[in-house]
Amino acid sequence: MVGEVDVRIASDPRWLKLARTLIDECCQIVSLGAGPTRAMVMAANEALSNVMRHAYGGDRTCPIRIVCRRTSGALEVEIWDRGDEFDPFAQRVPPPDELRGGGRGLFLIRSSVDEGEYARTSGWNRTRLRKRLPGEARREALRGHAG
Amino acid sequence: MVGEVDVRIASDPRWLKLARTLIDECCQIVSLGAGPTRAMVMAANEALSNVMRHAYGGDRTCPIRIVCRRTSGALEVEIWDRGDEFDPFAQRVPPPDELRGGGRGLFLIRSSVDEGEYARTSGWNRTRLRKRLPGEARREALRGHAG
Amino acid sequence: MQVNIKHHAEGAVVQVTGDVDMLSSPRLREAILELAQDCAKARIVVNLEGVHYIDSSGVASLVEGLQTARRYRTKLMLVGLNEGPRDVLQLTRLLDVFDVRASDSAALGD
Amino acid sequence: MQVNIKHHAEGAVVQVTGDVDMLSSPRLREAILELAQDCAKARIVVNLEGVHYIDSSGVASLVEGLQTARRYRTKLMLVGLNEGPRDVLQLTRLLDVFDVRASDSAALGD
Ligand SMILES: Nc1ncnc2c1ncn2[C@@H]1O[C@H](COP(=O)(O)OP(=O)(O)O)[C@@H](O)[C@H]1O
Ligand SMILES: Nc1ncnc2c1ncn2[C@@H]1O[C@H](COP(=O)(O)OP(=O)(O)O)[C@@H](O)[C@H]1O
Repeated sequence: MVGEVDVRIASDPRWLKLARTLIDECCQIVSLGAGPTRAMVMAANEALSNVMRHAYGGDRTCPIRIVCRRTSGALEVEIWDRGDEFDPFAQRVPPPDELRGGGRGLFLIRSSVDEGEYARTSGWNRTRLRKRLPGEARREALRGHAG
Repeated sequence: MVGEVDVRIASDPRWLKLARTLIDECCQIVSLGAGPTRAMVMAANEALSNVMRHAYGGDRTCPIRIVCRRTSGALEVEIWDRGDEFDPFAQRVPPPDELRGGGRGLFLIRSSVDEGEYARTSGWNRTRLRKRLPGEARREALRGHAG
Repeated sequence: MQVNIKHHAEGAVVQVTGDVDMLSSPRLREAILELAQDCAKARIVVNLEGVHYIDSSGVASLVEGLQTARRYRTKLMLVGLNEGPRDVLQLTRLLDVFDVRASDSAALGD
Repeated sequence: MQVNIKHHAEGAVVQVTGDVDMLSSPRLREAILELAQDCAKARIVVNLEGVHYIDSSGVASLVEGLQTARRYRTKLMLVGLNEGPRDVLQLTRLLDVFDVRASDSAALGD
């Protein structure tokens, strides 16, 4: 993966499948493996759904930016939105074993990624999701051959 | 398709598959149909390959922008690059039935799209590829239900 | 996502195909709730063989279906869990909450 | 894209899987040219069953393979054309230029 892919969509749930397909493709480019790929796609989808539903309250016309890149040893997906400040990694997440209707998104995000990071920069929320590359792909990445 | 999807990548052929997947997904969102979808994916892939090979001479680090949107009655894919001015629709395209090595890209682009359009704007080449939506999807689009 | 309902003497099979996400899950939810509230149905089998992705809103739809079914004394069962959906139910500790069966006929049969 | 070569008494089968584009076609080109220049091979069968996308650089690789094969008096045949590859060869008026066969055995057999 040379450089990064930087995608801008509107906050319409009709784009979710395209976003998943895109992130899945990036996972394949860096040979992330099937399980970690499913986890990354899940985390990003939940973060995007939360932006559409909560940060933008269902307004389908607001801006979302998705950036995927390989850092040394990890695949990183960033999700940007202009909603109110909200750190998905700083919330109290209730245990997931109750039979309640919703409330599983943040839990899934946090249990699917290896590292999460939040920042507020010039009116945008930036949520970073990271999955470590598996040993082999990682060594290749360091030698500069992978892709 | 609400609004548009706007994607920025570097001019590295490793991104071609992702670009095809993305455009294929957009074709599905607007129910373009299998044949026209293959045609649009082919045209966009050839245009992108030409940008990587000719406009940027193989340099893998130059900027490319891809925008997909639905206009009334058509799916439109734009490919932007910062190479020298080059209008792919203004070239003499030799007949394709000779047994020569290359030289089929421009022909494929022009025979796959319903409409092509080129513009030079502030240092960028903007190549527009259009496929008309089929009757049904088109009527739905006009009623505002499609997607 | 497509939802297809087949009616049998023993109950109804809800065949789901495609991704279940925030866009599509309301349709799955509606289909299950309608069947769950139909007292004539003793069993609802949700067949997810054609589903490789389900998000938290899809899981919430299944949970709501299960609760409604219990209220109406209907059995709700899951069939055909692919790896993706299985992962999510496992992570959210719901795999043991649902009655997971090997096939439609196994679910309709006992 | 994967290229897999199987050697038979009658010739070699080049099994291609995945998309053939500007990134991958040089490997296909190399594999075909190497076989085409091997005078011991009477036939080269390029099996494209596993290919759903081939771009103009892939088509150019096949054309170059065909020309080299002719020079070395080797037959080059295509097998397993899916709709995508068929479209491209049709559009570029190469469908009749290539010897397209129904199967590996049909290509190796006559
Ligand atoms: N991006 C966001 N912006 C603002 N609030 C959010 C965001 N994501 C989540 N929340 C808040 O956190 C709560 C829990 O989110 P989550 O675990 O995803 O479950 P659910 O979305 O089903 O409520 C939400 O109900 C919402 O109040
Ligand atoms: N984006 C571009 N920028 C500059 N020159 C181009 C571009 N696309 C095509 N060309 C020129 O047009 C020629 C024909 O292109 P094409 O039909 O795609 O065949 P090929 O790429 O195999 O040569 C190229 O060889 C190149 O000289």
